[in-house]
Amino acid sequence: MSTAVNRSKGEFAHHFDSADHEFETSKFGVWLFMATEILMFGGLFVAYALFSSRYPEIFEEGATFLNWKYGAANTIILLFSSLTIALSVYFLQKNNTKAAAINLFITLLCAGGFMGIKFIEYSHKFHEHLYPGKYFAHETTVENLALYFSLYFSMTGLHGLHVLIGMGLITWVLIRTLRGEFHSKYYTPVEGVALFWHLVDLVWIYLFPLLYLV
Amino acid sequence: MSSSHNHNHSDHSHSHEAGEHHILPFDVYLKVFGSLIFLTIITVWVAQFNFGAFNGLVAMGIATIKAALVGMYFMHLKHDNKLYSTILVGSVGFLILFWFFTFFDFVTRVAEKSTL
Amino acid sequence: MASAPGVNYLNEKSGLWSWLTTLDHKRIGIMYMLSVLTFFLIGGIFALLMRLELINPGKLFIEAGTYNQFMTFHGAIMTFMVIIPGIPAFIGNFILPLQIGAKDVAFPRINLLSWYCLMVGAAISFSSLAMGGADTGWTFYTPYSIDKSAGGTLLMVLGAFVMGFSSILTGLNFVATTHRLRAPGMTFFRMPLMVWALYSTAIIQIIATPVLGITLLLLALEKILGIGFFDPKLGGDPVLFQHFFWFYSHPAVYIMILPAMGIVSELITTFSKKQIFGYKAIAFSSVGIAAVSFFVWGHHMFVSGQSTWAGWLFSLITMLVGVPTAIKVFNWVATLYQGSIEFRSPMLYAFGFIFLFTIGGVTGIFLATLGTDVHFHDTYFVVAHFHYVMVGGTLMAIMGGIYYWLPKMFGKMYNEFLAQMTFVLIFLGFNVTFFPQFILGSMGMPRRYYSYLPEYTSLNQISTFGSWMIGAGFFLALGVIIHCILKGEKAPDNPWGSKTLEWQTSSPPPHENFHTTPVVTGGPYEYGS
Amino acid sequence: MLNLLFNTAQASTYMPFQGSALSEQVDSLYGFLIVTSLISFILLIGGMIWFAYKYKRRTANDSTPNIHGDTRLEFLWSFIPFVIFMIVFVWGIIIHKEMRTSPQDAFEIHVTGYQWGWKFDYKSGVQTNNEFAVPVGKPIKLILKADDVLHSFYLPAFRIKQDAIPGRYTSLWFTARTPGDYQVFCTEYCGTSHSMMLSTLKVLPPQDFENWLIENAKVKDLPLADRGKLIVEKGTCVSCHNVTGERKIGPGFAGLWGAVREFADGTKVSADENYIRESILYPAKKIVNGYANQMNAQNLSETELQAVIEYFKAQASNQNSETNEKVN
Repeated sequence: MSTAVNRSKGEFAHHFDSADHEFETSKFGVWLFMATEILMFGGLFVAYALFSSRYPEIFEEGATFLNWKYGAANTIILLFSSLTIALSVYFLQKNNTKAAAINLFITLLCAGGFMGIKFIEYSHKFHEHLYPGKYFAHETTVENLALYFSLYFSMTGLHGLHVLIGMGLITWVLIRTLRGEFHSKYYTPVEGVALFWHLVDLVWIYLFPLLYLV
Repeated sequence: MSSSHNHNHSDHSHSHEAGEHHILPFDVYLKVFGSLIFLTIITVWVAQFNFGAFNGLVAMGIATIKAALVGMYFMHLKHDNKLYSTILVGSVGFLILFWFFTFFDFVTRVAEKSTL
Repeated sequence: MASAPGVNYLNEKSGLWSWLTTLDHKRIGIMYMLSVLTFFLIGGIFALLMRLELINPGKLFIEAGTYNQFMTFHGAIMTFMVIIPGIPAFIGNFILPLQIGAKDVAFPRINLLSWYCLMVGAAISFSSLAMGGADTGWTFYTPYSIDKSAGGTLLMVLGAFVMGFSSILTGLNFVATTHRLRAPGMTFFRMPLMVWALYSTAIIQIIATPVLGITLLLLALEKILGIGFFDPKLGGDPVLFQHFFWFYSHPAVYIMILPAMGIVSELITTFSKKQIFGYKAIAFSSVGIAAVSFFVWGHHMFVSGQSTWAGWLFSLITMLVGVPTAIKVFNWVATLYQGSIEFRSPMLYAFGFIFLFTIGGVTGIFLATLGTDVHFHDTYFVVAHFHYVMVGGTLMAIMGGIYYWLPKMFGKMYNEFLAQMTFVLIFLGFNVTFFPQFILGSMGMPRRYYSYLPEYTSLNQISTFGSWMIGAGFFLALGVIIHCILKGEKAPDNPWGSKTLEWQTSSPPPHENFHTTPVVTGGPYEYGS
Repeated sequence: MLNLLFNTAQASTYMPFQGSALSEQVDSLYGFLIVTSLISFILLIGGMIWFAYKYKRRTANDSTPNIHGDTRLEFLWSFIPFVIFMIVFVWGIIIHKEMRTSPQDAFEIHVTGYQWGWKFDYKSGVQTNNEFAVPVGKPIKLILKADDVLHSFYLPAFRIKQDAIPGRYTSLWFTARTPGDYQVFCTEYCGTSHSMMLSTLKVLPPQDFENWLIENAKVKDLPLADRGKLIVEKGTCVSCHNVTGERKIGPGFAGLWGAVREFADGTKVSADENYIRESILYPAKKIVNGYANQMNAQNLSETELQAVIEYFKAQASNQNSETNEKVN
């Protein structure tokens, strides 16, 4: 409570029985949070499914404005970052702090790379006046094409926001790892951040074929 | 909700609660990553074929296999408390039902036409 | 970690700062109490002013535009700031860890964060008043909310979005706490029914609220960027918004009523000194209601342009959710059989709950039935029905719960006579206010009407008169609560002879709730011989 | 016997006049619901009160039996409600199916909801505002749409209701069996004047209906001021303005022509042709002092604008002649 709990020394918050009890509870909390994330993104996926059944033509037309190579590159980058963050947990379980820190750093680089590619894609779209919704200004014969870009920007935008939040969280656990606060008995925050990052990856695994490869 | 998942204060001897966490071997991570890349290539490859109405289904099928791999190994679901898998599957289940009922309304609407 | 005698969570530390930074679930519960009661007062004043305006057709003292703003603020405040956080975040926060013998909730920091989310969200919502207010009703239906509504609507939407996080975080905390922090021997089937109810509520909060989040986010984007999902001009579908909105907001109705049912289960057993009738049936019906409540949302949309088939499907599932609800009510009444019933104010409120909730429940069937709903939809019949459930149900339970647990929270007794008077005033006033509205609805008076046909006048006047009785009742109740906290007589640890764990510790409880961790050996309500 | 019971229940339910055969069916179901609810309410609450009275605490140490439950009882009170729910569900969808299936030969009228009023278009080209007529005994189908936001078309006497949605058509049907005037409400909240968005349905004998159609087709041939009267007094204007001087949502109309209007920004203008025209087409430009900027631009044709202006002129001269008479 008022006295800080030094978990790197094996201490745990007063209302738990053991460090492990605290670890399992925290992980449980993170998983419940995953459920909320799934349902939040889910709303957008449901909107996607409904509009794609109502206006299949705008999805065919819309996808031609997207370059699947960027999408594929980003998929591979994110999958790799998922691997590295999983490995950072693995190395902490093995008490190899240095390897864990390196893996976290690579994850951070991948996330930056992902956002870089996203930036290039977005600026292409803006250049072609492919804005979402009522600001859509691209010459086209396909009715309601703007809806596709509304979906594209809201889905990738919300995902991008999660990547940015993830980058912040990874930086936080990276700093704590470098300070030597984590070891095989206590790595709860890294585990939590890793779970969050995998979820960001999971969302992209679905977004890629849905948006780029229709 | 069955009692095997209860981590009561008295229940310290429960296997998941014991000090040792299950650690996957290093090469499992690499194998999973390899499979994920392979499946990504498959996704891109099948996208050039037209299966008609099944296009989306095929793409979603492959994506789900990939998601399952990430979930089971990277997120340790395979060896972790089954409650976590329940949460994941359960929330996806609610999502599918959300889609189903809304979609059901969309496809069963009868379009009324103007007669003027 | 036993505390010194006389030291409890209230006097352990002092100063405003110690409250604003506290991680103790009990103190956070009390902070929720203060905020929820304040919001209730504000929302209630809006209601009284609306009823006053409705005393005659046409204008009495406010314009139609102002009336619509009052209607919106009354609805938004009462749902998002009063009845959704009312039982889980306020009473639940205080009681849940105590009832399962835990020292705190699983994530105390997140618990505090959720209170700040509510405060920040409420502040954003109220700030919409400075931007021209909001006049969409609490439902934010598109396309009205997109470009026709008052200037502050966006802020109201964002405020509700932030308050959604408060609800999610509370739910997350409660599920984790219930699963992981139960005292030794406290198996799932030894948990008090209040815990079952809070647990089921928490599941709804976790699964449904994120969908509200994305809905409101999309609505905000719609207003700022015109993304067009819900805008027919851009190919979107305004009815889709209703699907999104009610996927949250129907289960949200159960966020409001399930924990109220939990409180009533506690009150009924305690004051009839009797084992609850059908413990498992009540426990499972909570979980069952929670699960089925997700798939009935379309009954809010029977005349919205939803397909006929979807209407039938939703009507059928709505009927099914009626079954576990009926089970609960029957079981409560059966619990009274051969009991030793004591007429204390909490018990009076429990009786009031059963009485009013039964009316609210059966009129719900009128609305779930397609043939009759088309007539009643969006009329005062609906207004009366959901007030019977939300006020007659939830608020009655909150009042009962407050009186029941006040001695535990503050270690002091309230004035029994005055408390019973509050019940009489609120119960009678409630029926005088809302029963005529069933008749108005049958006659066809639509809801959200600033003005009405002359033939509806006398019933509206009766209703307005009733609202003053409710108002008087709640003001008196506020007085009783404040008097209890400041000047109340000292209460014993277990004034009611209750069996659940929270009564087995001192009043008010020490910082870590129990002087020694309790070991549970039996069910929660072993009263009988 | 049972029928009698339902009918008694129905008669005291305050339901509106039964305008069609369908509304009778709805009321029978409603009667059944009232009776079953009343019985279950009496059983439950009667039981509660009886137990509360009978088992009142005598001493602080009353002993109570340890009853954990009774599976047969619990089955009974889940199964019986279930059966009742299924009965009303099926009964409900039977009625609903009829509400939703309009006969092929129905007489069609287009209805458009807008902020704030209802517009009716007949196939003959007749167009009316906030009032429409139908022949008695003939199935009528209303095809609904909305211009701006959601509205809902509600005919209490026929127990039917349907939202009007922008960008889509929805429909309603009914067969009126008694001539007379019936109330139409808007039941989907649509903004400031939602509660003033009232219309009247006139159910007429077939011959009167034909005459009504002819009468309304002649609107184009009326003098301008008379057309203006129809537009103002039967149209949208009166949902926010009184034709007397009394304030409603907007200022009253009496004595408008030539009067000096003071605006929120302190300027003044005397009400002439240009002012009236501007107030209709660009209502936000000049807000009369003490009122809020709430009016939507009204889409009137040039002729209609002229008609409204002439109406105000005529009102002014009528009033002058009235005062003159009194002086004399």
